[in-house]
Amino acid sequence: MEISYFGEIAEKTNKTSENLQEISDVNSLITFLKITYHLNESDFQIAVNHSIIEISEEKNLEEIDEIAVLSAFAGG
Amino acid sequence: MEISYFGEIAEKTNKTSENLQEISDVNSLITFLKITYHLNESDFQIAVNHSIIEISEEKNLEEIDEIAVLSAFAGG
Amino acid sequence: MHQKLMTKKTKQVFLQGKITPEFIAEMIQNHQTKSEIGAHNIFMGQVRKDVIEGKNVTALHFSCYEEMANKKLEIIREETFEKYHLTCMHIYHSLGRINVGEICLLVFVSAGHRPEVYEATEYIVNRVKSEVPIFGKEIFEDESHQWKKNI
Amino acid sequence: MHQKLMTKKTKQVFLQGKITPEFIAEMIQNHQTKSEIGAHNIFMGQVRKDVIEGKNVTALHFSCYEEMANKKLEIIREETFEKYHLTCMHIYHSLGRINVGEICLLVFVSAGHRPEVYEATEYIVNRVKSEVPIFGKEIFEDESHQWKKNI
Repeated sequence: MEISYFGEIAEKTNKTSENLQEISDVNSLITFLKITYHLNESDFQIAVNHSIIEISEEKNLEEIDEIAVLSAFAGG
Repeated sequence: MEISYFGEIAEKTNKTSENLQEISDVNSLITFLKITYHLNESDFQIAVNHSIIEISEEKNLEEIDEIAVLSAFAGG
Repeated sequence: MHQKLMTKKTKQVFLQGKITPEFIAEMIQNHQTKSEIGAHNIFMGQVRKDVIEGKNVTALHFSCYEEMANKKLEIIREETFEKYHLTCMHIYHSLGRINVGEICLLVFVSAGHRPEVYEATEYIVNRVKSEVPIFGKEIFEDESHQWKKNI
Repeated sequence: MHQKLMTKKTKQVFLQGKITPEFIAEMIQNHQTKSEIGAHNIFMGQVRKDVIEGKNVTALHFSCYEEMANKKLEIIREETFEKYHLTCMHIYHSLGRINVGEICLLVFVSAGHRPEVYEATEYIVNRVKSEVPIFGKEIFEDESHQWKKNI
Protein backbone atom coordinates (compact mmCIF):
# COMPACT_ATOMS: atom_id res chain seq x y z
CA MET A 1 0.00 0.00 0.00
CA GLU A 2 1.31 3.43 -1.02
CA ILE A 3 1.58 6.04 1.77
CA SER A 4 2.35 9.69 0.89
CA TYR A 5 4.02 12.18 3.21
CA PHE A 6 3.57 15.95 3.12
CA GLY A 7 5.01 19.02 4.82
CA GLU A 8 7.04 18.47 7.96
CA ILE A 9 6.20 14.76 7.86
CA ALA A 10 8.02 14.37 4.53
CA GLU A 11 10.98 16.15 6.13
CA LYS A 12 10.97 13.83 9.15
CA THR A 13 10.57 10.63 7.10
CA ASN A 14 12.98 12.01 4.51
CA LYS A 15 10.73 10.73 1.73
CA THR A 16 7.54 11.82 -0.04
CA SER A 17 6.05 8.33 -0.24
CA GLU A 18 6.74 4.65 0.39
CA ASN A 19 5.10 1.31 -0.21
CA LEU A 20 4.12 -0.63 2.92
CA GLN A 21 2.76 -4.14 2.55
CA GLU A 22 2.08 -4.97 6.21
CA ILE A 23 -0.28 -2.08 7.02
CA SER A 24 -3.94 -3.09 7.05
CA ASP A 25 -5.59 -0.53 9.30
CA VAL A 26 -5.12 2.95 10.73
CA ASN A 27 -3.83 1.69 14.07
CA SER A 28 -1.02 -0.26 12.50
CA LEU A 29 -0.09 2.76 10.38
CA ILE A 30 0.09 4.94 13.50
CA THR A 31 2.24 2.39 15.30
CA PHE A 32 4.54 2.17 12.27
CA LEU A 33 4.95 5.98 12.15
CA LYS A 34 5.69 6.21 15.87
CA ILE A 35 8.27 3.44 15.89
CA THR A 36 9.99 4.07 12.58
CA TYR A 37 10.04 7.89 12.52
CA HIS A 38 9.52 8.78 16.20
CA LEU A 39 6.45 10.84 15.36
CA ASN A 40 3.95 11.83 18.03
CA GLU A 41 0.23 11.58 17.36
CA SER A 42 -0.02 15.36 17.83
CA ASP A 43 2.45 15.87 14.94
CA PHE A 44 0.38 14.40 12.14
CA GLN A 45 -3.01 13.98 10.50
CA ILE A 46 -4.04 11.07 8.29
CA ALA A 47 -6.08 11.60 5.14
CA VAL A 48 -7.84 8.65 3.52
CA ASN A 49 -9.15 9.41 0.05
CA HIS A 50 -8.70 13.14 0.66
CA SER A 51 -10.60 13.24 3.95
CA ILE A 52 -8.95 13.68 7.33
CA ILE A 53 -9.91 10.81 9.63
CA GLU A 54 -10.02 10.75 13.40
CA ILE A 55 -6.71 9.30 14.62
CA SER A 56 -8.68 7.23 17.12
CA GLU A 57 -10.84 5.73 14.37
CA GLU A 58 -10.60 1.99 13.89
CA LYS A 59 -10.56 1.79 10.16
CA ASN A 60 -9.34 -0.80 7.71
CA LEU A 61 -7.19 0.43 4.87
CA GLU A 62 -7.57 -1.03 1.37
CA GLU A 63 -4.96 -1.23 -1.36
CA ILE A 64 -7.17 1.09 -3.44
CA ASP A 65 -7.29 3.83 -0.79
CA GLU A 66 -5.24 6.98 -1.22
CA ILE A 67 -3.45 7.43 2.09
CA ALA A 68 -1.48 10.50 3.13
CA VAL A 69 0.20 11.62 6.34
CA LEU A 70 0.14 15.38 6.76
CA SER A 71 1.62 17.92 9.14
CA ALA A 72 -0.34 20.94 10.43
CA PHE A 73 -1.93 23.18 7.80
CA ALA A 74 -0.29 26.54 7.25
CA GLY A 75 -2.02 28.13 4.28
CA GLY A 76 -2.61 31.84 3.98
CA MET B 1 -24.86 85.90 4.53
CA GLU B 2 -23.47 83.44 1.96
CA ILE B 3 -25.48 80.22 1.44
CA SER B 4 -23.98 77.39 -0.66
CA TYR B 5 -26.03 74.76 -2.49
CA PHE B 6 -24.85 71.26 -3.34
CA GLY B 7 -26.08 68.24 -5.29
CA GLU B 8 -29.74 68.20 -6.27
CA ILE B 9 -30.32 71.43 -4.30
CA ALA B 10 -27.91 73.31 -6.59
CA GLU B 11 -29.87 71.89 -9.52
CA LYS B 12 -33.21 73.01 -8.08
CA THR B 13 -32.01 76.50 -7.11
CA ASN B 14 -30.05 76.70 -10.36
CA LYS B 15 -27.11 78.24 -8.50
CA THR B 16 -24.23 77.05 -6.31
CA SER B 17 -24.46 79.94 -3.85
CA GLU B 18 -26.16 83.21 -3.14
CA ASN B 19 -25.97 86.06 -0.66
CA LEU B 20 -29.02 86.54 1.57
CA GLN B 21 -29.13 89.53 3.90
CA GLU B 22 -32.48 88.89 5.61
CA ILE B 23 -31.75 85.41 7.02
CA SER B 24 -30.88 85.42 10.70
CA ASP B 25 -31.79 81.94 11.87
CA VAL B 26 -32.38 78.40 10.63
CA ASN B 27 -36.16 78.74 10.60
CA SER B 28 -36.08 81.74 8.30
CA LEU B 29 -33.66 79.94 5.98
CA ILE B 30 -36.03 76.95 5.79
CA THR B 31 -38.98 79.22 5.07
CA PHE B 32 -37.00 80.98 2.35
CA LEU B 33 -36.04 77.65 0.68
CA LYS B 34 -39.64 76.40 0.77
CA ILE B 35 -41.15 79.55 -0.67
CA THR B 36 -38.50 80.49 -3.20
CA TYR B 37 -37.52 77.06 -4.52
CA HIS B 38 -40.51 74.91 -3.53
CA LEU B 39 -38.25 72.55 -1.58
CA ASN B 40 -39.65 70.14 0.99
CA GLU B 41 -37.94 69.65 4.33
CA SER B 42 -37.35 66.01 3.43
CA ASP B 43 -35.35 67.11 0.36
CA PHE B 44 -32.50 68.87 2.12
CA GLN B 45 -30.06 68.98 4.99
CA ILE B 46 -28.44 72.11 6.40
CA ALA B 47 -24.78 72.17 7.40
CA VAL B 48 -23.48 74.96 9.62
CA ASN B 49 -19.69 75.09 9.81
CA HIS B 50 -19.46 71.58 8.30
CA SER B 51 -21.86 69.93 10.74
CA ILE B 52 -25.37 68.81 9.84
CA ILE B 53 -27.88 70.44 12.17
CA GLU B 54 -31.33 69.23 13.13
CA ILE B 55 -33.84 70.92 10.85
CA SER B 56 -36.04 71.48 13.90
CA GLU B 57 -33.24 73.27 15.75
CA GLU B 58 -33.83 76.89 16.64
CA LYS B 59 -30.47 78.31 15.84
CA ASN B 60 -29.23 81.80 15.04
CA LEU B 61 -26.99 82.14 12.04
CA GLU B 62 -24.04 84.54 12.07
CA GLU B 63 -22.41 86.28 9.15
CA ILE B 64 -19.21 84.34 9.94
CA ASP B 65 -20.92 80.91 9.74
CA GLU B 66 -20.36 78.69 6.72
CA ILE B 67 -23.86 77.62 5.66
CA ALA B 68 -24.64 74.97 3.07
CA VAL B 69 -27.84 73.31 1.89
CA LEU B 70 -27.23 69.70 0.82
CA SER B 71 -29.26 66.98 -0.87
CA ALA B 72 -29.09 63.31 0.25
CA PHE B 73 -25.62 61.76 0.39
CA ALA B 74 -24.80 59.27 -2.36
CA GLY B 75 -21.14 58.38 -1.96
CA GLY B 76 -19.75 54.94 -2.70
CA MET C 1 -6.52 72.70 18.17
CA HIS C 2 -6.56 75.12 15.27
CA GLN C 3 -2.77 74.92 15.20
CA LYS C 4 -2.96 71.13 15.01
CA LEU C 5 -5.43 71.23 12.12
CA MET C 6 -3.27 73.69 10.26
CA THR C 7 -0.12 71.59 10.44
CA LYS C 8 -1.68 68.17 9.93
CA LYS C 9 -1.33 66.88 6.41
CA THR C 10 -4.77 66.11 4.99
CA LYS C 11 -4.81 62.96 2.92
CA GLN C 12 -6.07 63.30 -0.62
CA VAL C 13 -9.29 61.29 -1.02
CA PHE C 14 -11.03 62.77 -4.06
CA LEU C 15 -9.82 61.95 -7.53
CA GLN C 16 -11.16 63.31 -10.80
CA GLY C 17 -12.49 60.35 -12.82
CA LYS C 18 -12.41 56.59 -12.32
CA ILE C 19 -10.03 54.64 -10.07
CA THR C 20 -7.97 52.45 -12.38
CA PRO C 21 -6.68 48.91 -11.78
CA GLU C 22 -3.16 50.30 -12.35
CA PHE C 23 -3.64 52.81 -9.54
CA ILE C 24 -4.68 49.98 -7.21
CA ALA C 25 -1.71 47.85 -8.29
CA GLU C 26 0.62 50.73 -7.48
CA MET C 27 -0.90 51.05 -3.98
CA ILE C 28 -0.41 47.33 -3.37
CA GLN C 29 3.18 47.61 -4.63
CA ASN C 30 3.84 50.55 -2.29
CA HIS C 31 2.83 48.42 0.71
CA GLN C 32 5.29 45.63 -0.03
CA THR C 33 8.12 47.44 1.75
CA LYS C 34 6.09 47.46 4.99
CA SER C 35 7.32 44.20 6.46
CA GLU C 36 5.08 44.41 9.55
CA ILE C 37 1.94 43.91 7.41
CA GLY C 38 0.39 40.44 7.19
CA ALA C 39 -3.08 41.19 5.84
CA HIS C 40 -4.69 43.66 3.47
CA ASN C 41 -8.37 44.08 2.75
CA ILE C 42 -9.62 46.19 -0.14
CA PHE C 43 -13.19 47.21 -0.86
CA MET C 44 -14.05 48.59 -4.28
CA GLY C 45 -17.35 50.13 -5.32
CA GLN C 46 -18.05 49.57 -9.02
CA VAL C 47 -20.75 51.40 -11.00
CA ARG C 48 -23.57 48.91 -11.59
CA LYS C 49 -25.92 48.91 -14.56
CA ASP C 50 -29.10 49.35 -12.58
CA VAL C 51 -32.40 49.43 -14.40
CA ILE C 52 -34.76 52.13 -13.08
CA GLU C 53 -38.27 52.30 -14.54
CA GLY C 54 -37.07 50.54 -17.65
CA LYS C 55 -34.08 52.78 -18.24
CA ASN C 56 -30.47 51.57 -17.99
CA VAL C 57 -28.00 53.46 -15.87
CA THR C 58 -24.87 54.12 -17.97
CA ALA C 59 -22.86 56.21 -15.53
CA LEU C 60 -22.80 57.96 -12.18
CA HIS C 61 -21.75 61.58 -11.86
CA PHE C 62 -20.29 62.55 -8.49
CA SER C 63 -19.69 65.90 -6.85
CA CYS C 64 -18.96 66.81 -3.24
CA TYR C 65 -18.81 69.56 -0.65
CA GLU C 66 -15.08 69.12 -0.44
CA GLU C 67 -14.19 71.12 2.66
CA MET C 68 -16.82 69.40 4.82
CA ALA C 69 -16.08 66.03 3.19
CA ASN C 70 -12.38 66.20 4.03
CA LYS C 71 -13.18 67.15 7.62
CA LYS C 72 -15.57 64.17 7.98
CA LEU C 73 -13.07 61.82 6.36
CA GLU C 74 -10.37 62.94 8.79
CA ILE C 75 -12.71 62.13 11.71
CA ILE C 76 -13.55 58.73 10.21
CA ARG C 77 -9.84 58.03 9.77
CA GLU C 78 -9.02 58.92 13.37
CA GLU C 79 -11.93 56.98 14.85
CA THR C 80 -11.12 53.93 12.72
CA PHE C 81 -7.54 53.89 14.00
CA GLU C 82 -8.85 54.19 17.57
CA LYS C 83 -11.27 51.30 17.08
CA TYR C 84 -9.17 48.82 15.09
CA HIS C 85 -5.52 47.73 15.12
CA LEU C 86 -4.47 48.82 11.66
CA THR C 87 -1.09 49.60 10.15
CA CYS C 88 -2.56 51.89 7.51
CA MET C 89 -5.74 52.84 5.70
CA HIS C 90 -6.47 54.66 2.47
CA ILE C 91 -9.74 55.96 1.08
CA TYR C 92 -10.24 57.17 -2.50
CA HIS C 93 -13.45 58.42 -4.07
CA SER C 94 -14.05 59.53 -7.65
CA LEU C 95 -15.56 62.82 -8.76
CA GLY C 96 -17.08 63.50 -12.19
CA ARG C 97 -18.55 60.96 -14.57
CA ILE C 98 -17.82 57.28 -13.88
CA ASN C 99 -19.18 54.77 -16.38
CA VAL C 100 -20.78 51.38 -15.65
CA GLY C 101 -18.04 48.84 -14.79
CA GLU C 102 -15.62 51.47 -13.53
CA ILE C 103 -14.51 51.84 -9.92
CA CYS C 104 -15.58 54.91 -7.93
CA LEU C 105 -14.68 54.00 -4.33
CA LEU C 106 -11.62 52.32 -2.86
CA VAL C 107 -11.05 51.52 0.81
CA PHE C 108 -7.69 49.88 1.51
CA VAL C 109 -6.87 48.62 5.00
CA SER C 110 -3.70 46.87 6.20
CA ALA C 111 -2.78 45.23 9.51
CA GLY C 112 -0.28 42.90 11.09
CA HIS C 113 -2.88 40.18 11.47
CA ARG C 114 -6.15 39.56 9.68
CA PRO C 115 -8.94 39.39 12.30
CA GLU C 116 -10.04 43.02 12.21
CA VAL C 117 -9.44 44.01 8.59
CA TYR C 118 -12.83 42.82 7.29
CA GLU C 119 -14.87 44.64 9.90
CA ALA C 120 -12.70 47.77 9.69
CA THR C 121 -13.28 47.91 5.93
CA GLU C 122 -17.05 47.57 6.34
CA TYR C 123 -17.06 50.21 9.09
CA ILE C 124 -15.20 52.71 6.89
CA VAL C 125 -17.38 52.07 3.82
CA ASN C 126 -20.58 52.50 5.83
CA ARG C 127 -19.40 55.75 7.38
CA VAL C 128 -18.23 57.16 4.03
CA LYS C 129 -21.65 56.40 2.56
CA SER C 130 -23.69 57.85 5.40
CA GLU C 131 -21.62 60.79 6.67
CA VAL C 132 -19.55 62.26 3.85
CA PRO C 133 -21.27 64.93 1.70
CA ILE C 134 -20.89 63.30 -1.70
CA PHE C 135 -23.69 63.71 -4.25
CA GLY C 136 -24.37 61.48 -7.24
CA LYS C 137 -26.57 61.49 -10.31
CA GLU C 138 -27.52 58.30 -12.12
CA ILE C 139 -27.15 59.07 -15.81
CA PHE C 140 -29.40 57.10 -18.17
CA GLU C 141 -28.81 56.10 -21.80
CA ASP C 142 -30.84 59.07 -23.04
CA GLU C 143 -28.66 61.41 -20.88
CA SER C 144 -31.58 62.14 -18.55
CA HIS C 145 -30.68 61.70 -14.88
CA GLN C 146 -31.96 60.97 -11.40
CA TRP C 147 -30.31 61.85 -8.08
CA LYS C 148 -29.01 58.86 -6.14
CA LYS C 149 -29.73 58.61 -2.40
CA ASN C 150 -27.95 56.38 0.08
CA ILE C 151 -30.46 55.11 2.60
CA MET D 1 -22.41 12.78 -9.34
CA HIS D 2 -19.14 11.37 -10.60
CA GLN D 3 -20.12 12.51 -14.10
CA LYS D 4 -20.72 15.99 -12.80
CA LEU D 5 -17.34 16.11 -11.09
CA MET D 6 -15.64 14.86 -14.23
CA THR D 7 -17.08 17.50 -16.51
CA LYS D 8 -16.84 20.45 -14.14
CA LYS D 9 -13.90 22.70 -14.84
CA THR D 10 -11.68 22.89 -11.76
CA LYS D 11 -10.47 26.40 -11.12
CA GLN D 12 -6.73 26.92 -10.87
CA VAL D 13 -5.85 28.08 -7.35
CA PHE D 14 -2.16 27.31 -6.92
CA LEU D 15 0.46 29.50 -8.54
CA GLN D 16 4.21 29.00 -8.47
CA GLY D 17 5.75 32.04 -6.73
CA LYS D 18 4.34 35.31 -5.45
CA ILE D 19 1.05 36.93 -6.50
CA THR D 20 2.00 40.20 -8.17
CA PRO D 21 0.17 43.55 -8.06
CA GLU D 22 -0.05 43.34 -11.87
CA PHE D 23 -1.86 39.99 -11.64
CA ILE D 24 -4.38 41.56 -9.23
CA ALA D 25 -4.83 44.60 -11.50
CA GLU D 26 -5.58 42.27 -14.40
CA MET D 27 -8.24 40.46 -12.34
CA ILE D 28 -9.87 43.78 -11.43
CA GLN D 29 -9.76 44.82 -15.10
CA ASN D 30 -11.40 41.52 -16.14
CA HIS D 31 -14.36 42.25 -13.85
CA GLN D 32 -15.12 45.64 -15.36
CA THR D 33 -17.19 44.11 -18.15
CA LYS D 34 -19.53 42.51 -15.58
CA SER D 35 -22.08 45.31 -15.31
CA GLU D 36 -24.16 43.55 -12.64
CA ILE D 37 -21.34 43.93 -10.07
CA GLY D 38 -21.53 46.80 -7.57
CA ALA D 39 -19.01 45.70 -4.93
CA HIS D 40 -15.72 43.83 -4.79
CA ASN D 41 -13.82 42.79 -1.70
CA ILE D 42 -10.25 41.49 -1.89
CA PHE D 43 -8.24 39.90 0.90
CA MET D 44 -4.49 39.57 0.48
CA GLY D 45 -2.13 37.69 2.77
CA GLN D 46 1.33 39.24 2.76
CA VAL D 47 4.45 37.57 4.20
CA ARG D 48 5.24 39.34 7.47
CA LYS D 49 8.73 39.74 8.97
CA ASP D 50 7.98 37.87 12.18
CA VAL D 51 10.72 37.58 14.78
CA ILE D 52 10.89 34.11 16.34
CA GLU D 53 13.35 33.57 19.18
CA GLY D 54 15.42 36.49 17.99
CA LYS D 55 15.59 35.39 14.35
CA ASN D 56 13.92 37.30 11.51
CA VAL D 57 11.66 35.49 9.07
CA THR D 58 12.79 36.36 5.53
CA ALA D 59 10.43 34.15 3.53
CA LEU D 60 7.77 31.47 3.65
CA HIS D 61 8.06 28.33 1.56
CA PHE D 62 4.74 26.71 0.65
CA SER D 63 3.87 23.25 -0.62
CA CYS D 64 0.55 21.43 -0.79
CA TYR D 65 -1.19 18.10 -1.25
CA GLU D 66 -2.67 19.34 -4.48
CA GLU D 67 -5.29 16.71 -5.26
CA MET D 68 -6.88 16.92 -1.81
CA ALA D 69 -6.44 20.72 -1.72
CA ASN D 70 -8.32 21.19 -5.00
CA LYS D 71 -11.13 18.96 -3.76
CA LYS D 72 -11.45 20.95 -0.51
CA LEU D 73 -11.31 24.25 -2.41
CA GLU D 74 -14.11 23.09 -4.70
CA ILE D 75 -16.26 22.30 -1.63
CA ILE D 76 -15.45 25.68 -0.08
CA ARG D 77 -16.37 27.38 -3.35
CA GLU D 78 -19.72 25.59 -3.60
CA GLU D 79 -20.64 26.16 0.03
CA THR D 80 -19.69 29.84 -0.18
CA PHE D 81 -21.99 30.33 -3.17
CA GLU D 82 -24.79 28.56 -1.28
CA LYS D 83 -24.29 30.75 1.79
CA TYR D 84 -23.73 34.20 0.22
CA HIS D 85 -25.16 36.07 -2.76
CA LEU D 86 -22.04 36.49 -4.85
CA THR D 87 -21.52 37.10 -8.55
CA CYS D 88 -18.08 35.51 -8.53
CA MET D 89 -15.20 34.46 -6.34
CA HIS D 90 -11.55 33.68 -6.97
CA ILE D 91 -8.94 32.15 -4.71
CA TYR D 92 -5.21 32.10 -5.45
CA HIS D 93 -2.45 30.69 -3.27
CA SER D 94 1.28 30.70 -3.88
CA LEU D 95 3.60 27.70 -3.83
CA GLY D 96 7.37 27.83 -3.42
CA ARG D 97 9.40 30.58 -1.77
CA ILE D 98 7.62 33.88 -1.07
CA ASN D 99 9.72 36.66 0.45
CA VAL D 100 8.71 39.11 3.18
CA GLY D 101 6.45 41.82 1.71
CA GLU D 102 5.19 39.60 -1.11
CA ILE D 103 1.61 38.35 -1.43
CA CYS D 104 0.88 34.62 -1.02
CA LEU D 105 -2.93 34.49 -0.74
CA LEU D 106 -5.63 36.31 -2.66
CA VAL D 107 -9.38 35.96 -2.10
CA PHE D 108 -11.46 38.07 -4.50
CA VAL D 109 -15.24 38.25 -4.06
CA SER D 110 -17.75 40.25 -6.14
CA ALA D 111 -21.48 40.87 -5.70
CA GLY D 112 -24.29 43.10 -6.88
CA HIS D 113 -24.49 44.81 -3.51
CA ARG D 114 -21.99 45.15 -0.70
CA PRO D 115 -23.58 43.76 2.51
CA GLU D 116 -22.25 40.22 2.30
CA VAL D 117 -18.86 40.64 0.62
CA TYR D 118 -16.90 41.32 3.82
CA GLU D 119 -18.22 38.30 5.68
CA ALA D 120 -17.93 36.06 2.62
CA THR D 121 -14.27 37.01 2.27
CA GLU D 122 -13.55 36.27 5.93
CA TYR D 123 -15.42 32.96 5.68
CA ILE D 124 -13.37 31.85 2.68
CA VAL D 125 -10.03 32.91 4.19
CA ASN D 126 -10.78 31.06 7.45
CA ARG D 127 -11.77 27.87 5.63
CA VAL D 128 -8.72 27.99 3.35
CA LYS D 129 -6.49 28.31 6.41
CA SER D 130 -8.10 25.55 8.44
CA GLU D 131 -9.19 22.97 5.85
CA VAL D 132 -6.89 23.09 2.85
CA PRO D 133 -3.73 20.94 3.05
CA ILE D 134 -1.13 23.63 2.49
CA PHE D 135 2.18 23.42 4.35
CA GLY D 136 4.59 26.25 5.04
CA LYS D 137 8.10 26.70 6.36
CA GLU D 138 9.27 29.97 7.89
CA ILE D 139 12.74 30.58 6.47
CA PHE D 140 15.11 32.61 8.65
CA GLU D 141 18.00 34.86 7.65
CA ASP D 142 20.52 32.05 8.23
CA GLU D 143 18.43 29.74 5.95
CA SER D 144 17.36 27.60 8.92
CA HIS D 145 13.62 27.02 9.06
CA GLN D 146 10.65 26.21 11.24
CA TRP D 147 7.31 24.73 10.18
CA LYS D 148 4.38 27.12 10.40
CA LYS D 149 1.12 25.94 11.98
CA ASN D 150 -2.27 27.60 11.65
CA ILE D 151 -4.15 27.29 14.91
